[in-house]
Amino acid sequence: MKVADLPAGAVARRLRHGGLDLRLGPFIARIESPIPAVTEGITQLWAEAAVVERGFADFHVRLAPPAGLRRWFRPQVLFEFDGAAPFLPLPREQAFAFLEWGLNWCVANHAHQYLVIHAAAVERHGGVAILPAPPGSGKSTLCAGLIARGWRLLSDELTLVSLATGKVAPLPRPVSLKNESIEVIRRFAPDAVLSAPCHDTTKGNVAHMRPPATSTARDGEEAAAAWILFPRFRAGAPLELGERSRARTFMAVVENGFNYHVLGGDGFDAVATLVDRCGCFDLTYGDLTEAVATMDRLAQEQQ
Amino acid sequence: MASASVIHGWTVPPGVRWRAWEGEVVAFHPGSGDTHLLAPIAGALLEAVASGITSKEALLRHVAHHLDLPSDDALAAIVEEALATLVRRGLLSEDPL
Amino acid sequence: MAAGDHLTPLLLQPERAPRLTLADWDIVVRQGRRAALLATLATRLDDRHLLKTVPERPRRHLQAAMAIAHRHAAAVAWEAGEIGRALAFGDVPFVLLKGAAYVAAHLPPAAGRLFSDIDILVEKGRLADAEQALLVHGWVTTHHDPYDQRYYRQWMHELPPLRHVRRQTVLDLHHALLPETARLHPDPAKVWAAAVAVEGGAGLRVLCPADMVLHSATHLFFDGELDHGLRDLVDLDALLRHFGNDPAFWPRLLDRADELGLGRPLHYALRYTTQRLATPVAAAVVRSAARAAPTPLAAPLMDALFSRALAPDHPTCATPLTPLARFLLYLRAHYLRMPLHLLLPHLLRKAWMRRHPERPPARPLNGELREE
Amino acid sequence: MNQNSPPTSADAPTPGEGRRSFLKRVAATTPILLTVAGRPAWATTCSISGMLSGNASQPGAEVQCQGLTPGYWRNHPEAWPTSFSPGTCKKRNHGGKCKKWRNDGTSFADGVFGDTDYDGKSMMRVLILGGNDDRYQLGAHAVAAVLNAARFSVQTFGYNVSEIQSMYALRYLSDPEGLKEDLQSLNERG
Repeated sequence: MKVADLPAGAVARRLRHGGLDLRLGPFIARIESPIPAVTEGITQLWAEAAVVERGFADFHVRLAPPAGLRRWFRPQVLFEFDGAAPFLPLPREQAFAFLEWGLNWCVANHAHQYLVIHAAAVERHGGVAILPAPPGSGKSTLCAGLIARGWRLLSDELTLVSLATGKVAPLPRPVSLKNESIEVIRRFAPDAVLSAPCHDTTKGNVAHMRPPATSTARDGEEAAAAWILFPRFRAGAPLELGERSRARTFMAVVENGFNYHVLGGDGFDAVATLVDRCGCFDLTYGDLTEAVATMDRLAQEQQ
Repeated sequence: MASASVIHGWTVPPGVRWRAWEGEVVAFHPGSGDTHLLAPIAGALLEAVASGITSKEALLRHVAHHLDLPSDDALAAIVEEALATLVRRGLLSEDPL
Repeated sequence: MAAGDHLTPLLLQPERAPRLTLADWDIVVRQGRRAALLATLATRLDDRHLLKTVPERPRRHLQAAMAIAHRHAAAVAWEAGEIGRALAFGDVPFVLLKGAAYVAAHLPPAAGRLFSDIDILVEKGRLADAEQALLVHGWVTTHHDPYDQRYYRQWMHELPPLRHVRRQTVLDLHHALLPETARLHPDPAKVWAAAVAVEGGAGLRVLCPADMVLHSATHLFFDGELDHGLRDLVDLDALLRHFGNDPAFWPRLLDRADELGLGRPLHYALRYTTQRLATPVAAAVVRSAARAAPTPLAAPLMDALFSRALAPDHPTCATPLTPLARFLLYLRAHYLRMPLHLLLPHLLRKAWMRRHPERPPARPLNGELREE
Repeated sequence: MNQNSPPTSADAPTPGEGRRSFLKRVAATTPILLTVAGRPAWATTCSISGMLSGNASQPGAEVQCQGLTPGYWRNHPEAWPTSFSPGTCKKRNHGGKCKKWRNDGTSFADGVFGDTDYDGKSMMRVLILGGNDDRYQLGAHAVAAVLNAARFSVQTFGYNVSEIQSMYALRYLSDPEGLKEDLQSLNERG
C-alpha cells in the first residue's frame, strides 16, 4: 500500500496516534507528528512511498511543537529522534523540510552498511551518475532537470554506496530547489509536481519536487555507478565537460563523505573502488537543456 | 645526538591504505583518520617502501630512477623531508634495521 | 509490547537472541543505542556467532554500531599518542583513565565501547605545565565563562574539558579521582604511585587493576550523573570478570578500598554487578565489602534508586518513578561532591543558565563562590 | 595495488622542463598536497548538519568561536590591532588597494618569534609570501593567528598573543606542518 492509497484523514490520524510506518528506499521510518504541514508534505510529496506493517523501524522520528511559552507567539517545531532532540527547534513553516533534513541526519549517522556521500545520484541505461557538490553548484537543478527527462532518481541529497555490493542504493525523495531554480524547473518541466515555495530566512525560497512515480516504484533496485561528475552552474557559461584526475576525484568524494570517517579502511576501499569504475568529470554549464543533452550523450556512449 | 648514527629503514605500518592512479597517490591513516593526496616524490616513496625497498640509499636511487632525476644532494634533501613527513603522519614507520 | 529493560537480559544471555521478534528488536536496538551499549551487544552476539541469527534490518544497526566502535577504538589509541606527544613536550607524565585506558591496555570493556572524550590524570603540581603543553599543541578550553573556569579550578578534580582545534576531540584533564570537597577523597598520590605501564603501550600508563575498578565504581556511584549508568556497570562487570580470574586480585581489591577510603563505592559495585549482571564474585568478598554498606535504613532506598537508574535511559524502560530516581541521584552526586553551602548556589546558577544561556544572573547569587 | 605503475606526466618533468627547474618546482611543494582531516567518530562537531543543507543546528554546539584568515589580514590592513603595524604602502592599484608594502611594519621576529627563517621581513610581507618562501604557509598563518589573538578576546579566539607566540616558538622546528594545521584551524573558524 502507498501513502496515496490511504483513505482521507488516515495519514493525519496515524501521524497523530502511534505513527505512520513508511518505507523509504532501504529504510523504514516511523513518523509521528501533530503538525498539519507534515501531513500535507507527506500526502503531496511522498504519495508514492510504501506504507508498511508495524514491526521493526530503522528510525523513530517525531516532529512536534517544543514545550514552553514560545509556542503561542512564534510557533516552532522540534525534530526528535527516538525521543531525543539532536537539533535546535526551527520555525513551524519549515516542519516538512525539517523532517527531510532530520531523516538525512538519521541515515548519515546510522546507515553504515553504506558509504553515504553528499551527492545526487541519477541513473540511465543501468549506469548511475553521482553528482557531488556543495550547495549553490546547481546540483539539485541538474538533478531535477535529468529526472524530468527520464533519468531515474536514486537520490537528490544522499548517495548510498553499498559496501556489500559496491552498487548505489536508491533513496528517492523530493528534490529541494532554491530561488531561481524553482522557476527554471517550472519552465523546463511544466508537468513536474512542485510544492508551494516556502520562505526560509537563511536560504530564500525553497520548493520541493516530487520524485517521478517510476523512480519510487523501483526504489529497491540498486545500480552500478558509471560516472562521478562535479556540476558547476555559472550563468551564461558555455558548456564544458572536462576529465578530472582520479586521485583528485577520490579526495573530493572523501570530502563529501558523510560517514567516510566512520568506515575507516572500508570507506577508503569503497571510494577507491568507486573511482576505479567511474568516468570522472567536471561539468560547467550555463544552460540546463545543454547540460541534460550532454549527460544523455554520455549515457548513450556508455551503452 | 646518538640517534643520527643509527641506520633506519622504513615500513608501511599495518592499517595504512593507499592507492595510485596515473602516478598520483592517495593514502589513509587508520588512527588519525586523515586522507592525504601525496606529492609525486612522497607518493613514489610510499609505493617504493610498500614494494620492499627499505634503506635510504635505495629509496633515493629508486626515486631518482623512477622520476628520472639526478641522484644528488638536492634530491636527497627533498627525499629526507618527504620521509620525515610520511613518518609524522604515520604513513611510514621508522624502524632500526 | 511490555515495557521494561529488554537490553540487560540479552547482554547477559546473548543466546536468547534467536527467539526475539522484530518488535522485540525494535526496542532492543533503541535501548542499546541510548545506553551506548549497542556495539557491546553486537560484539557479544558476534563472539558467539549469533549475529547471523538476527533479522537483517536490526542486524544492520548492530553491525553499524560495531563499525563505529572500531573507529572509536582506533581514534582513541591515536589520540592517546598525540596527547603523549604534547605532554612529552612539557615533560609531564600522565595516566590514561576510564575508556582510553581500557583500549590502551586491551582490556575486555574496550570491546564495543564508545567514546565522547578521553580522560587523563596528571599530578596536581604539574597541572599548569600540562595545560600549557596541551595549549601549545592545540587543545583549547570549552568553557570560556569566567564563573565556570573558577568553579572548576577551585572545586573540581578536573579542568573544564579541552577541545582540540583541529581534530575536535575532547580531553578531560584530572588531577584527582574526586573533587577535594567530596565526601570521599582518595589520596591522588597513592593512586598515582601505583599506576602501571601498559605492556607494549609505547610509554602509556594506566591505573593498577584494583584502582581501575575502584575508580570506575567511584565514578559510577559517587560522581556520575548516571546517564550511562548501565554502560558503566557493564564496564565494571567486565573488569571484575577479567581481573577476578586471578584469585589474588580479590583480597588486594578489598585492602585497597580500605586504604583509599573507597569501601562504599566498592560495596555498591559488587552489590549491583552481582545483582544485575550476575558477575561472579565470591560470597565472602561481597560480604566483606558490605561492611561499608549504608545504614539498614538507607539501603532499600539506594536499591530503589539504582534499580531504576541502572536501566537504559529510554522511555520504554521508564517507570513512573524513574525521573524522580534520576533526579534524586543527580542531587546526591552533587551533594557528595561538595558541602551544601557551596552546592546550592552552584545548582541554582546552573538552573538559571539553562533557562537563560545568554544572560548570566544579574547579581551574584552567592558572594562566597565569587571569592578568588 | 599498482605498485609498479610507470612514471607518467604527473610525476615526471614536463617536456622542455629542465631537471633543475623540475626539482625546484617539486621542492616548492610540500610532500602532502591535500589532506582531508579525519573527523574522529567521537569528536563533537556539528558539521554533519551543515553539510546536509538544512538550517538545523545542534544544541550546545560551538561557542561563538571566531578567527580571520591570512587573506583577510592581507586585504584589511586598516583592521590590524594597533599594537601591530602593517607598514606603509609602496604601490597602490587603481582601486586604491595596496599592491606592494614597504618592509617597515612590525617585523615577524618582533610580532611572532625572534629566531626564524623570515629574518628581517615584516609581518605583512610574510603574509604575502608564498611558494618556496613559506611552503607550509606557516608564517602567514602564524601572523594571522597573532593578529586574531590581539583582535579577539581569549574567550572568542581561545589564545592570547603570548600563547600563540609560544605555540610557534615551541613547534615551528619540530612540527611545522602540524603547527600550521592547528593555526589554520584556529584562523578559519567562524
